[in-house]
Amino acid sequence: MKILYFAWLRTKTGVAEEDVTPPAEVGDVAALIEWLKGRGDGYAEALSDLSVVRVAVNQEYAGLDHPVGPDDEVALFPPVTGGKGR
Amino acid sequence: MKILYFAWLRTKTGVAEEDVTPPAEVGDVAALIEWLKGRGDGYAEALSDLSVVRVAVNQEYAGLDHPVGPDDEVALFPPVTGGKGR
Amino acid sequence: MIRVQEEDFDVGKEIDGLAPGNTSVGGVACFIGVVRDFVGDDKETGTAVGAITLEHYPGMTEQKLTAIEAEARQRWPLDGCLIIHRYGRLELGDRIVMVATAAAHRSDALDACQFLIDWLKTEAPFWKLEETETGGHWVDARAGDDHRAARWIKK
Amino acid sequence: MIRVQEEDFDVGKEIDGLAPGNTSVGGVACFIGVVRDFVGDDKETGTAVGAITLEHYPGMTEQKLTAIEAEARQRWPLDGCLIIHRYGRLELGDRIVMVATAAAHRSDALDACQFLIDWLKTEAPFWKLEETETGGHWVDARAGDDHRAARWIKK
Repeated sequence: MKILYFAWLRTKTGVAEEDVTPPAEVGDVAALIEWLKGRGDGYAEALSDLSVVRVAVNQEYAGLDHPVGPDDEVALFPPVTGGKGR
Repeated sequence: MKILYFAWLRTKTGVAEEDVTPPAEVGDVAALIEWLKGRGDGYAEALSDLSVVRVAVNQEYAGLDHPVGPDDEVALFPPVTGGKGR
Repeated sequence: MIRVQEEDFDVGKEIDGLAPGNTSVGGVACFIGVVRDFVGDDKETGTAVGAITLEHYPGMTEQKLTAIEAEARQRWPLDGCLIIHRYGRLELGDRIVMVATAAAHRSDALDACQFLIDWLKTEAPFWKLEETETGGHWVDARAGDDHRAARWIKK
Repeated sequence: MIRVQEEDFDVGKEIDGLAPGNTSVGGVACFIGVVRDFVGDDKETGTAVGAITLEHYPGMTEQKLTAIEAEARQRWPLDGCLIIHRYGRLELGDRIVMVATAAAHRSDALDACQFLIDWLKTEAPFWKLEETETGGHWVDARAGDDHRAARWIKK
């Protein structure tokens, strides 16, 4: 499974992109995030407040209950701020 | 008094601009228009339907009861259609 | 800034000149009106049009455009505001009018731009003669533009 | 048409290329977002900003922009539609984004342009890092843009 991190999630995890193989019982986004938090302090910190984390599965916005599998591309990022700062 | 005609009011009267000296009792736009209608068939036709005639006195939109005097510039024209035709 | 002119203008250059060197600008909105080949709701049911001729009231036009710009600047905090309106004979595809606004926040620039073009169409003393197959016709005013402009009347 | 690129673009040329030779176009609306020197409601109370860096999600960005354009074309009869979004490091006054629409009627061009820029800001996967006196800061999302975009949700 390919995981992408953007913006401050990337700076906190220290990783832009990685291939991971979570155990079979990790079947949805929520479980995946829980599992990723165990990968290190930076991950735990980046994913501690899910109200400011957005998810895309295969480049489509997805909720915490969205299923994930070995061939998926899962991206984790903050709410988009393309033109923000007003 | 200077009178200006625009668009089809100009083509109907055959005049773009003229200096006129109406009698002293012509004190407002309504009276002026009545008086102008007596100047010829083209004028009478151009000014027959006041619902499609707009007036500016000294380059400000004005109503039929707006006073007019010898030093005024009075323009008669259709409703504006700068970008119309949709 | 307002300009009433017979000549065409350069859109990119005009936008660049809106608020040169002012780095508080966060957004620029712009509308350009162009001579279209038909009158009516759509091309199928409408009347074919060739060139147009725009007549205006020199003096009053400049005054009205200046007043419309002042009103926009009073309603929205603008860093730049430009109205250019052409007159005379214009061919299909020719630019007729350009409105551009610059502001710190995009909503101010966009709203002011809409306001300016809506008011321009109902307040500025321009009259359009359309060349169709049956000759030149002065365009009648329509209620639609008044309704659009009426959105901006303060309650 | 959508483009995601690091390089700047030429506004006048892009507008001219929206619907070349299509004389059914009566109006072109355009919005350009620019790097501004402050964050907040106004310059006095806001925080000074230098350059910004825009990060995006290659692949998903193009897909989202394409979907937003398709949605606009479905809602309004457009003769031309363009979204250009830059990424990378941008200095004060640099252009960030351009949205342009061409339509027979001005209201369609203006409404579609507003819709596109409002949705772009909430849907397109871009994140902004601002350089201030205290270093680089990732910008937080704010409720305002979501509210603006929510105007377009069909009831």
